[in-house]
Amino acid sequence: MAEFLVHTLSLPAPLAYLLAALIHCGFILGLVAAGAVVFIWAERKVSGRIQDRLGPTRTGGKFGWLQSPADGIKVLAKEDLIPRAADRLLFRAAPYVSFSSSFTAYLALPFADGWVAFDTNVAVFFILAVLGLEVFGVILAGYASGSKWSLFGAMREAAQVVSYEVPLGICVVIPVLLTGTMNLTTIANMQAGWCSNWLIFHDPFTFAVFWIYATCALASVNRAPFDLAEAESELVAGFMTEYSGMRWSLFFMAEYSSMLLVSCLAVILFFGGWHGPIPVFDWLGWAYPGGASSWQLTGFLANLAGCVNFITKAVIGVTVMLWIRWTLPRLRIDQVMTMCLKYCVPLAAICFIGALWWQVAGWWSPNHWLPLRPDGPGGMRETWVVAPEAACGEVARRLPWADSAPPHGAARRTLPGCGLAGPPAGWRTGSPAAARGGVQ
Amino acid sequence: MCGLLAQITVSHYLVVGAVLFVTGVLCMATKRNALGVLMGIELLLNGANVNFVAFGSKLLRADALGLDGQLIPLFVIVLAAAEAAVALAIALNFYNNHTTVDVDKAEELKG
Amino acid sequence: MDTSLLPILLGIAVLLPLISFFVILAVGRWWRPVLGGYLATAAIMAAGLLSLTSLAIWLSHHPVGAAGHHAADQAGPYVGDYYVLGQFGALRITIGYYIDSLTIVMCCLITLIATCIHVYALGYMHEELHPVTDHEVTLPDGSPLRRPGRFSNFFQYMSLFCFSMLGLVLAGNVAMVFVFWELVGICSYFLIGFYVERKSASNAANKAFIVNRIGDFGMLVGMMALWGGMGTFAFGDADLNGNGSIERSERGLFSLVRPAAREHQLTTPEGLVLADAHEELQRWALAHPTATRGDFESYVAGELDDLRDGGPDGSGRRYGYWLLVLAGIGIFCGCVGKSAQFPLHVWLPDAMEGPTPVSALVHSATMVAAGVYLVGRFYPVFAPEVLLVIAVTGGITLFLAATIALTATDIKRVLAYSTVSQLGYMMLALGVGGWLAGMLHLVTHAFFKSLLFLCSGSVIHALHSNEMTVMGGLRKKMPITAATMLVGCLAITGLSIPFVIGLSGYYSKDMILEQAFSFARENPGLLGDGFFIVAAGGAAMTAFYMFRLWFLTFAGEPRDAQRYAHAHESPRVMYVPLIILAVFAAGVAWPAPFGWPSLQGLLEQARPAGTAVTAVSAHVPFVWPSEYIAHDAANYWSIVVPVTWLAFLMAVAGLLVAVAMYVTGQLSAREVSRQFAPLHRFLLHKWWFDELYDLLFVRPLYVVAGWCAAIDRRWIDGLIDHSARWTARLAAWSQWLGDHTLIDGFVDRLAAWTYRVGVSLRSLQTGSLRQYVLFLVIGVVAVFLISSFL
Amino acid sequence: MTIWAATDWYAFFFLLFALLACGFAAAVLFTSNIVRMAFYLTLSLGATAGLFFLAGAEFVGVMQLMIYVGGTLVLLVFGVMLTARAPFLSLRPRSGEWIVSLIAGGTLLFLLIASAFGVRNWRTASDSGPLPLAEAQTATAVGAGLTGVRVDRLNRDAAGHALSQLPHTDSGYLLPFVIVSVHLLVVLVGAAYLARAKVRRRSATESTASVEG
Repeated sequence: MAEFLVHTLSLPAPLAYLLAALIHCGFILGLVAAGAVVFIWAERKVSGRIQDRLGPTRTGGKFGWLQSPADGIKVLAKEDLIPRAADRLLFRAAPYVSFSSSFTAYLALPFADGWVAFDTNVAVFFILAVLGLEVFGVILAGYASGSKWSLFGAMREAAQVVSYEVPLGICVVIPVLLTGTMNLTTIANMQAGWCSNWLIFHDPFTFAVFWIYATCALASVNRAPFDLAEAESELVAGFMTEYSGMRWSLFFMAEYSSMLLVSCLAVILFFGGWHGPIPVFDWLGWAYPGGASSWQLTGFLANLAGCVNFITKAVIGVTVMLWIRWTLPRLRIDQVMTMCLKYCVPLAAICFIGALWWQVAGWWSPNHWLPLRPDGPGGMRETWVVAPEAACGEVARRLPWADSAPPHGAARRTLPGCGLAGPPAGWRTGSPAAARGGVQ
Repeated sequence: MCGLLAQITVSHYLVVGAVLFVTGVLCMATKRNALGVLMGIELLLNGANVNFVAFGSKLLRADALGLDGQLIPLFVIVLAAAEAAVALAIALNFYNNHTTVDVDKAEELKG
Repeated sequence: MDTSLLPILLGIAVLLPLISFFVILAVGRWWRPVLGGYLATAAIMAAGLLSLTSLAIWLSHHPVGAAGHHAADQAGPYVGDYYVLGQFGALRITIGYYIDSLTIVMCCLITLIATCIHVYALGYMHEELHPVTDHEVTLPDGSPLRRPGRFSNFFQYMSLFCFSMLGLVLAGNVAMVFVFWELVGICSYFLIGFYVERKSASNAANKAFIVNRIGDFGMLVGMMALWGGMGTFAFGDADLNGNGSIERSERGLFSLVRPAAREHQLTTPEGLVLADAHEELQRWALAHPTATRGDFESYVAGELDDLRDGGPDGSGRRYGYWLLVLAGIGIFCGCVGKSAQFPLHVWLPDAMEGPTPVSALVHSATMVAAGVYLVGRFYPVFAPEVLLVIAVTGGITLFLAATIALTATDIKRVLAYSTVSQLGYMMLALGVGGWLAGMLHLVTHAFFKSLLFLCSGSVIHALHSNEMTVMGGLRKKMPITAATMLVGCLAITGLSIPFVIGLSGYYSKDMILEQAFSFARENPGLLGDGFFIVAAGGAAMTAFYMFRLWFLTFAGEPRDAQRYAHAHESPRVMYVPLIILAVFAAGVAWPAPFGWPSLQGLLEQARPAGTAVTAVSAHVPFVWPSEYIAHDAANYWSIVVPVTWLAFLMAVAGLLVAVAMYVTGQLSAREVSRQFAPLHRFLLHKWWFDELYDLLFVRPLYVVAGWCAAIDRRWIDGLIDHSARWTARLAAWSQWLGDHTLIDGFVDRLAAWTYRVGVSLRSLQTGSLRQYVLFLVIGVVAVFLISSFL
Repeated sequence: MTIWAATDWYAFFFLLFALLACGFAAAVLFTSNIVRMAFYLTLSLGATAGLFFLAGAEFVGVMQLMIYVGGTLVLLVFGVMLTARAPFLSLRPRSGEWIVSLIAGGTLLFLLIASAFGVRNWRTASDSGPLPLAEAQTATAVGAGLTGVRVDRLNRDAAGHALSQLPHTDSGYLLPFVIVSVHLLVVLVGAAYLARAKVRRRSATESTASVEG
């Protein structure tokens, strides 16, 4: 984007950077806000349907489209209360911490090939880390409210999130392991082609681990049945008890945006990102060919469709979350902990080892059906190769499974997005993508 | 901005590191709350990390330290986490025994 | 009007106060006392007008460049004699004048401040108009002392002082300088002891006088050395016989020490060389019995340079150099006494016993500054070694006085120590080669310090107490005083908008710091860096104690409701001078726009020839960088910018600590003083200097006297009937010495020492985590310092 | 437009993050409320992570965010649980200690900064002109370094292709990595053991000794 501004509009580079950054932030903010609005409405409708009600019907048209904008106006108009016992500074700061962290995570999230604000190599890690910061605001809110309900809620949230980050991390590491990169764009691009190329179908362990991921993600964004932090029936509203008006709605936006975020992550890690079940644009040849660095209309259209595709999958994920919320009853804190420490962590670990084993053994996987192109994604999943052949040989010699010859020929042993020479020209991530989309 | 920092060099990073380091030391020296002392240590290690990263950054200097400049901070961070865990355990233990976290109360070994 | 008027105008200006003195002396007894005050004020005012006139004349003949250094600016002095007292061979004692821009600036300064203070005193001393009841003096019958008012006497002394001070700056030769030097001394003696009935006052007066004698002794030595070496007292060259050329006999001190022939470099004068080398000359004379006087003189002429510079390669002994150093140090001794430098600083704080106008005029603005002025005047004569001594003295004084001022609670004593500290600044500046910096600070300091003293005077006048512990919250009662004093504080602190504008102190203090910095740059090492560090730290301390004073006095809540209730703003006759002085304190050092004459440029004209270049000593490994270096555009980023920021930050730091302690109260002064109790006591007792001197000098004197008396008595009673007692005493003594003291004493002492060492080491082990951390830091810093300095 | 041409975002962001880090560190220092301290500390650490990103050490930066800030989170929880009570919220040192420490620290800071600008090689900028905001591709290299391959020290031939074996001096960080992981495990177990609620003092002190020793 910046290069586009510089070369096409011939703006001075710093201004171009500024504009590019602003545009990206604008897009993301719009997405988050719109997402929150839509999901709040959807939540009401879904819950209504599930409980055999209608949900909002009047405000704005038949389906109550304008319900959540109306809510928003109401919330904005509400008085902004700060309890006397509160720690005013932290009380004010907490919602912003929470919201800004869940918003920041989007920076590293690619919406299509190269459509990413911050095309970093550690995107997965980055998103996890920043998502972990969200709980921080919650705890601050709980402490600063100076009310015991809030404190209880915050403590629960802390315990829950801190413990659930462990299995979540392991689950996320598995796709990283299989693709050999933490660059989300690369991960997604490796699943190009038919839906058989999606990582969830890589082997039974990945299939299993996706569900663990779903559970842990649900817990780490503390949605029901893990929403103990704001358990209405026990703690009045948990950490949000003392909040009202704008700050309260900030918390809500943070919750919904992080829901969307985790499902986006799931889509990229397991469901091929913007690569649909059917590789339409690859047939049409519209998708950016490897190594193409200039802006093309066809490529743009392909990305656009990919973006729509991607968001659709994500929204489906969110809908499932809503569905779960109105289906399952809330757990007790001890059950939550048991769930995490006694089931999720061991299972995730087992899946980790299993996927690793499957990968090293190079057994058959659905991904080997219908590879998109001869050196297709199947060939791209050699994690042990760090770069030029020499290093590869070196590592192979050092690693315990060195003698078991990997199935794919050395010719396929190049891994994109690795630390040294950058992505090889033959593959369509890395610098061209950055040239097309990244701020930098 | 342009006049002040025409070109960021290692020295600028070192200054930030120095400030963090000294702040950490001062935290350790002035906080009576054991957790405050811990935070001082965190700041201090952080300042050291900044120096490592600055020395290791190829962006700042062609003849940089290289990968070591990033690997050592990794170890520092991990060990800092471990240290924080142990220190917190000790603080908790101290709290159990003395019902306070005032480090000035921990002077049984006073000469 | 041409420059030939200058001596006449200034001469009249000097004489006017003397006239008023004599008039008051003669007829003051029969006048209404207030008339004496009016007369003195009128006289000094007239003198001020004359000085300003002469300044105008000077400027019209020697246009001043913009502020900054241009060697071309230096305008030669006007030298001459009013009257020749007598000529004894080579010794020619005259009433001479030596007028350059420094002289004129000093005259204007003195008369201006003195005028303000006279006017102020008219109001301040009003109670002396009527019979006074001095409650601080109780007669034997317990009733307070009642005495007639001394209004006119006060102004009589003030006039005498003004006369002596003006004479001192105008003086054209060392002898006159010494005479006026002693005159200002005696005036200060009178004025300190103005309330002579108070024991403290008379003691203070004696102390001041005696301490000054010590310094003046050194000064006499220096004068003798100078005269012995050069045979003249005059400063400048004067064409005595009017033949249009300057012969050897008509040379003044400065041109003898820095002859133009040697590019004004410091040169041991011929006289000193020969006086020191007379043995060699005699040897030559004995070796050549047949030599005529002509041969001898030609030999001397030939050998002179080798003797002076230690042979052709400069390796041999430099004859006469040590005499020059001796002379310089002697002169400087006088300055040490007069401007209260360490170790003779003890008299100034006690001198605050005098009335406040006196403190303002004599003991802050002019007389104590006379020492600095003299150092500046004799600057060309000082050898590098002497400069080093001056710098060290100044640095010590600056630090010592500043620390003491941190804890003093008597408002006038705080100001007194601040004065000492500022004088230390000036000495330091001169010592590290900053002639202009020192002189500029002298001028600016005179303004803001007199302002500060007058403000404190009006506070004292309102509260009838010097103790800051009973003040507070006065800004509501006396807004004008508060405002003007705030101006003074800001000025002395040197606070400013860096690089944009500041009050006068900002310019002078920064100039000093820059010079110290460039000195430290040239001479890395403990001493070189020490000067700069001390100066910078002093800036912080200055800010702290000045604002401590202001806050304690004017801010916060009144601490003594009853005094506060009676407090009131001073009458107009007292606060108008305050405002005038405040204006000067703010703006006197501003670099004037549109090439108007700026103070810096004016003073630069008086820079002694040959002092503008980097000086190197042959004996001590130091380099005195030229003052221009610090202001060279090339060094702007490497010297001016960092130093200015450092000074600014230091001042702000001090200010913030003061605010935290006395306004917002994050730091409680009581806690601090309790925690550093030993240090606090140490400072409160002024480093135990008085006690130390008492122990070192006074007691021994008593002891010696006692001995004499005892011996006398013993001899009057015969020895015979005492001899037995002597023997017994000897035996007892030997037993005491040999047995108890030596044997037992040694063992016990050893045990005690061991124990004490153990205890003291044990106290290191505080068991406090945080102190260990501190020890760590201090250790690291120490390692840094050691590794960088050694 | 000239102002834009003159703008150096790298410097800008560096300045921003540096000021945030230092400012919040100072806030940590000058706050006495433990929870606020933790809050400021987190912000300071986060800003430092930003500095790491700027310096091209993304992986370190993210580690910083994840571990350090996570650790601080735990700190915060403990702080709330232990000391969010009135007497502990105001554990203030005495003013004298403030002054002494500030003087000592100030001197140390002065020395450090002086030495930071002391070395020409550090003071002089990299010849690559204004620094790019671009990310450095380090994640994989770091991972390889931890598994024992110093991919930045591969000895290459003239054409830039790496030769088959690595010099033994650059054998990476495999061993330290393993040691640290084991150490971490031990520490966590020990901490859990140490921190569990005690009934009697003696056992507490013993266990302290055992773990520390």
